[in-house]
Amino acid sequence: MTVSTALELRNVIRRFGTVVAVNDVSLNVSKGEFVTLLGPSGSGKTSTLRLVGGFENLDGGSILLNGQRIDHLPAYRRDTATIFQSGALFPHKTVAENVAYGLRMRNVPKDAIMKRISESLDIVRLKGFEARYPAQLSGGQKQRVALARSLAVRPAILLFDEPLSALDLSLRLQLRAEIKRLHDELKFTAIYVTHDQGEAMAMSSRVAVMNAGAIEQIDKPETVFHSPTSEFVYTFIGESCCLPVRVTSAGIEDKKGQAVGLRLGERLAEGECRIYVRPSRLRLISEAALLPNQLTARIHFIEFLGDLYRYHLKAGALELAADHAGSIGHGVGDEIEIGWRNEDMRVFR
Amino acid sequence: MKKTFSLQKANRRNFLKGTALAVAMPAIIGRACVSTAKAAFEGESLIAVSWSGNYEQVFRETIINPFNAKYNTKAETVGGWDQIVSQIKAAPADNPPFDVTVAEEYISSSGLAENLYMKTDRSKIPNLEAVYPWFYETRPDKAKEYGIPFGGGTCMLLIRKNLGIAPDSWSLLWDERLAGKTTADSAAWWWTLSVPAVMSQLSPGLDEMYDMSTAEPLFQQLDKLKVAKWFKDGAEQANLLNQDEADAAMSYSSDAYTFMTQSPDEYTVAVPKEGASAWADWYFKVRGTKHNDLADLFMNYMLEKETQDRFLSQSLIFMARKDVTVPAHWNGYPKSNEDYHKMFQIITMDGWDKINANYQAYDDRMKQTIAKTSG
Amino acid sequence: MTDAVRIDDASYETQRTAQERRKLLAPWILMLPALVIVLVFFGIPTVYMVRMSFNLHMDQRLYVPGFTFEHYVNLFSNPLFTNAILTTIKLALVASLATVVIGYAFALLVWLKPARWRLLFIGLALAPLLISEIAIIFGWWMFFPKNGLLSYGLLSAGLIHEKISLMYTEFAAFVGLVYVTLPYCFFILLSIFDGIDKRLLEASADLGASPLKTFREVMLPLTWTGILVAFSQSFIWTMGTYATPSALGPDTLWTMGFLIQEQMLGKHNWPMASALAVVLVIGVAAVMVVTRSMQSERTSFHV
Amino acid sequence: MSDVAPRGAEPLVLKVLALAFTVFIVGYILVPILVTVAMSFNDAAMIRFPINVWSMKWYADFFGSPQWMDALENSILIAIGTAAISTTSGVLCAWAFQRFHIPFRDMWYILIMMPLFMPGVVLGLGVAIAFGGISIGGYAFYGSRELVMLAHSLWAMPLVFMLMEATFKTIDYRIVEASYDLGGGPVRTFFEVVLPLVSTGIVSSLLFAFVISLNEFVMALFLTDRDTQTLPVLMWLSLRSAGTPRLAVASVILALTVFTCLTVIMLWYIRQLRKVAR
Repeated sequence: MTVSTALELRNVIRRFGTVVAVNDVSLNVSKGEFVTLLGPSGSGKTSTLRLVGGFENLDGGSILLNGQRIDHLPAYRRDTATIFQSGALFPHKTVAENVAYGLRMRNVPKDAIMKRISESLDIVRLKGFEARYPAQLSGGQKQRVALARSLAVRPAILLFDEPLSALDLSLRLQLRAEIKRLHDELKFTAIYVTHDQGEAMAMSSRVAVMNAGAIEQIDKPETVFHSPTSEFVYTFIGESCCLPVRVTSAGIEDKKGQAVGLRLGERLAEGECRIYVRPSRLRLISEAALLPNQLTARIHFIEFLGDLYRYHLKAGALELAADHAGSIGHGVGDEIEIGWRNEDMRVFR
Repeated sequence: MKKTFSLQKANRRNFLKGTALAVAMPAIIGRACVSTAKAAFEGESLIAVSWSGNYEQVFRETIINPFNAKYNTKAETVGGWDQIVSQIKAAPADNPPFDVTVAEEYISSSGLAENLYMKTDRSKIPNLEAVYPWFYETRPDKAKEYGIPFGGGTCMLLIRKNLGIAPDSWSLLWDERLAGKTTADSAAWWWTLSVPAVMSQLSPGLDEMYDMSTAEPLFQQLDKLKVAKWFKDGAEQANLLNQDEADAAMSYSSDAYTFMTQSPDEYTVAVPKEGASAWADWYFKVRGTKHNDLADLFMNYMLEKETQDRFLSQSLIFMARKDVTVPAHWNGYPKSNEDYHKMFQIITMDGWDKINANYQAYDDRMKQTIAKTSG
Repeated sequence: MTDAVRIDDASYETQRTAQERRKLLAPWILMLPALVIVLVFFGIPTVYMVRMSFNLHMDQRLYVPGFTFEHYVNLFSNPLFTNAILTTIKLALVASLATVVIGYAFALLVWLKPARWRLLFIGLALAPLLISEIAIIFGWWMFFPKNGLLSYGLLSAGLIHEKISLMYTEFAAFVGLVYVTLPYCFFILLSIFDGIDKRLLEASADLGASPLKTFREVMLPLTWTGILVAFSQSFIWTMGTYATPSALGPDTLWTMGFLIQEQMLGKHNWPMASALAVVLVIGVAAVMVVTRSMQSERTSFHV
Repeated sequence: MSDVAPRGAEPLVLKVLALAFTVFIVGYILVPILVTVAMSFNDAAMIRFPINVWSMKWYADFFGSPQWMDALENSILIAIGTAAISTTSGVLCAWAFQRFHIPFRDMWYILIMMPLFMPGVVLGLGVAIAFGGISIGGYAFYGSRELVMLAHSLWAMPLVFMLMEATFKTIDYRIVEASYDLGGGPVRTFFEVVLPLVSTGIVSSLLFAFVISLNEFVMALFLTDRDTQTLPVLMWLSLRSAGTPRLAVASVILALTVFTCLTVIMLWYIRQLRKVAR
C-alpha cells in the first residue's frame, strides 16, 4: 500500500441468493486515478460499485477508503459520491438546491454553499440554470447537474454508474469528452462503470475488465486492448472473428473435419483451438500474399459501412469478416486470399 | 384556542364542584330552598338521556331549558334508545356517559340486572307524593326503590285521514281495506306482539306473551298481517308514512305526536277501544354519577306540576302526576288510577324476565313472521 | 495523509455490530406507532371479544363470566344465523360482481378519455368515499320511494301515471352497497389500467382486431389479476357493511353485520354478538390471505 | 373491403355506449348528493318530494343550536387528530415495509389491515370496555377526544398504510440512494427527499383519514361523552327517530367540510404539479 492509494478493495464478495455477483475482487485505485470497470451486464461491475457506495452489504472481504475501513458504514457516512445512470436528481428541488443538498448535509455554512454552487455549476457549464427544476432540463443537462452535485461535496472518490447510457449517441460523445476534460482539470479520483468499451478506452487511466463477478484483467486501456490476457478480454474489447479449428498432423480442419485452406506462419500444437483475428487487421488479395498467415475464403456478402466495406467471408465451416477501405473488385461468390500478421492473431485452447 | 377554552371549562367545572360542595352543604341539608340551590349548583352540568326524536326535543324545551334557567345549571339531554344499557356498561363504573337515564321496563330490567342504576332517596323527591300509585303497582318490589316515574308512552293506531277509517280498533291492522298498507315494529317486536295480546281477553294483562307456548297463537295472528314493510326505527316509520309506502301504522305516543303536529290534516291517531300496551318512563340515576345531588334536584323538578303540564302540552304521553292539565289534543286522557289500569297494559318487568329467558326463541319466531309477511 | 493503514479490528467490529443492530432495529422503530395502535387498540379489544364470545348470557345481563361453546353451536345450528352467513356471502358476492363490472367500465372510460377529464372523473369517483354513510343512505331514502325524487321526476315528465317505489327492495340495497364500494374498486382498477401502454390498443386495432376482440384478447388478460384483487376488496368491504343494506333493503335482509349490531345493542347479548364478530373476522381474514397471495403474484408477474 | 363496414359501425356503437355509461355513472354518483342538497333547503318539516317552499330555515336551525355546533367542532377536532395520528403511523409503517426486510411480513400486513374490516360496533364496544376505565395521570381516557382519535385510527391507519405502500413503490429508489450518497442520514433523507416525493400520497392519506373520522359514528357513540359527542353521532341518533331536513343540513355541512379540505388540497396539488412538471 502506498501513500497515493485512495480506494482499496480486498477480496470483496457479494452474493445474491446462490448467485455470486462479486467474486473475490481486489482492486487498488490511486489518488487522481480514473478506473473503469468494463464488462457485459451481469459481470458484477455495478454491484462492485454499489458496494463501494454503500448501497449493498458485503458478504466478505473489506473496503478501505484513504486507509480507513468503510465497509460497515452506511452510504451516508462514506465520503463517496455517485453519479447515477438516470441522474437521480431530486425532482422537487431546483438545480441550485440539488447541488446544495450534499453540502447542507455536511453542515457547510450558507455562504460557502452559495459559493460552491456557483463554482460547481460553472465547472459543468450550467451557469444560469440555478432556479430550474429537473423536469425543465434536457437529459444531458440533468447529468451535468448530477455531476456538479457530486463534485460539490468534494468526495474522496467519484463513482459513475453508467451515467451516459440513457443518452443518445452525440450527447454521449459530448459528455464523455466533458468528463475527460474535467478529470484532466480537477484530477479527481473515480471509478466508472460502463459496458461501452469506447467510453472505457477514451477516459480511463486504467480499465478493469470484469466477467462473471471477477476482474479478468486490469491495466492501461492500450495494454488491455493490445495485450489481452484472456480470451474473454480479447473478445470483449474490440471486434474479433473466431476461427474454431482442429490442428492435426495432416493440416488444419474446421469443426466438421473438412480441411480448410489455412496456412499459418507458426506451427500450432495438435488438437482443437480457437484462432482470433480482428477484422480491421486482415489484409485482402494482393496485400495478403506478403503475410505469414493466409486463408482462402469465399465472399458471402458485403456490407457498406461508409469509410469501409466489410466483407463477410466463409471458408468451409469457418466464418469471418474483413474490413477494407474501398472496393477490392470482387463480388459475392468469388474466392479471395486473406492474410494477417503474427502479432494480429491470438490462439486460445 | 378552543382546546384551552374547553380545558378552562373543565377546570372551572371542577372548581365549581369543589366550591359547590363546600358552600352548598347547608343548602343541601335544608333542601328545596330555591335561592340557595341556585347558588349551590350554579354552572354544574348534568346529562340526562331521553328517548331520541321528538321526545328529546320536547324534553329539552320543557324541562332542560327551564331547569337551567331556574338553577343556572348546565343540564343537557341527548337522545338514546337501544344503546343506552350497552353504553353505560361499556363506560367505566365511576365515569358514566350520562347522569340520568330514561328507561322503560326492558331497559330497567336489563340495567338493574347489571347494577347500572342507583337507588332513589324518596325524601329528596317530595314530588313523588303526587304520583299515581299505578306506576308502583305495576312494578316488582325489587325495582321500586330505583328511579322515579315521569310518565309513560303507549302504542297507538295511526291511519291516514283520507281513507275515512277511524282508528278505533286494533283489528283494523288486519282489515282488507288496509292490506299491504300497514307497518309495525320489527326491531322492538314485543310491542307488535302485544297487539294481539291486548285484543284477546284470554288472560289478564299481557300474560300470554310471556310464555312461548301461549305466545304462539299471538305470533300466528301476526303471521296474517299484510304489511307494506316492517319498520326498524322511528325514522323508517316516518319515512314509510311520508313516502306513501304505508297508510296505517302501529305507532308510539311520541312518534304519533310528531305526525299529528307536523301534518295535522294527514293522520288520525288514537288509543283503540281495546286499550293499548304501554310502558312507563322511569328516570334513573346512573351508577357512578358525579352529580348526585343535582340529579335529585332535577328528578324532583321533573315531577313538579308546571313541568309535567309543560311536557304534556307538547306530547301524547301520559304523565306521572295526578293533577296535570290535559291539553285539547289528548282525546280520552285517563282520569284516575283505575283508568290507568284499564287503558294501559304494561309489559311488566316480571314479564320481561320471562321473555328474556327465552329471548332467542322469541326472536327466531318473530323473524319467521317477518319472513312470512314480507313480499 | 496517513502513511500506513491501520485497521483497528476491535473498534471496527464494535462499529459494525452497532451498525447492524441499528439496521435490524430500524424497521421496528418505524413500525412502532402503527403496531402500538393495532396491538393495543385492536389486539386487546379483540382478545376481550374472543373471550366474550365464550361467556354466558343469562338473567337479563349483558354477559355473565363463564365458559361455553353455546354461542358458536348456536351460530352454526340456528337457521337464523346460518342463513345470515349465507345471505351475507351472497349479498357480498353479487354486490362485488356488480361493483367490479361498473368500476371496470368506469376506470376504462377514465383511462381512455383525454387527460383533462381525468381530474374531474377522479373527483367524482371520490365523492362516495368522502360522504358519510348516513348521508348516502339518507340520499337514496329520498330518491327511491313513492314520494321520492325518482317517482316525482318520472311523474312530472309524464312517463308514469302512478307513483312508483323502488325502496326496500334488494335492488335498492344493491344500489346503495355498490355506491359505497365503487370508489375502492375504481381506484384499484384505474391504477392497473395506468400501468398498461395505450398503444397496445392501437397495435391490436392495427392488426385488424375489432374493439370487442381487442378487449377480450388484450385488455382482459392484462387486467385479470387487477379484477380479482378489486373483486376481493369489494367482497371484504361488503361483508362488513350493514347500515346501507339494512336501511334500503327488504325486511328479511339479515346480514351478519346487522345481527351483530342487533345482538349487541337490541338484545343485549354481547357473547352472541362477539361470536358472530369472531366468525365474520375470521372469514374476512381468510379472504385477505387469498387476496394477498394474488397481489404478490401480480407484482411478480409485472416485474 | 368487407371489414371496412363493421370497423366504421362499431366505434359509433361504442361511442354511444360510452356516452350512455358516462351519463349513468355521473347520475348515479350525483343523485344522493343532489337529493340531499335539495332537501336541505326544504322549508317543511318532512322529507318528501315535491319541495313546495324553499328556505334556509333548517340551516338557521342548525347554526343556532349549540348542541349541533359543538358536535361539529368535536367532529373536526377529532378528525384532525385522527388524520395526524394515522398518517404519521401509517406512513412510517409503510416506509418500513418498503425499505426493510421484515420477518413474517405477510402476517404483519394482515394484522395491520384487519381492523379496517372489523364492524364499528365491535371495535367501539371493545375499545370502550378495554380502555374505558383507564386514566393516565389523572386524565380519564374514556370520553376523551384522544381515545376516539385512536379508535378512528384503527380504520384510518390501515387505509393510509395501504395507500402509502402502493405510493412508495412508485418512487425511483435511486433518488433516495442519491440522498444517502450525498450524506443525508435516514431521518433527513426521509423528510427532505422521500416525503416530498410522495407528497400527493401523504395529502391523500391525510384527507382519507380526516374523512373517515369525520363520518364515523358507531365507535364514536361508545367512546364520546357529553363534551365530545360528534356530529354523525347526533345524526345517527336523530335518524333513528323521525328524519327532518335538519339531517339533510347536517349531511351537507359534513360534506362541505370535506369538500373544502379537498379543494384546498387540490389547489395546492395543482400548484405543486406546475412547479415540478414541465
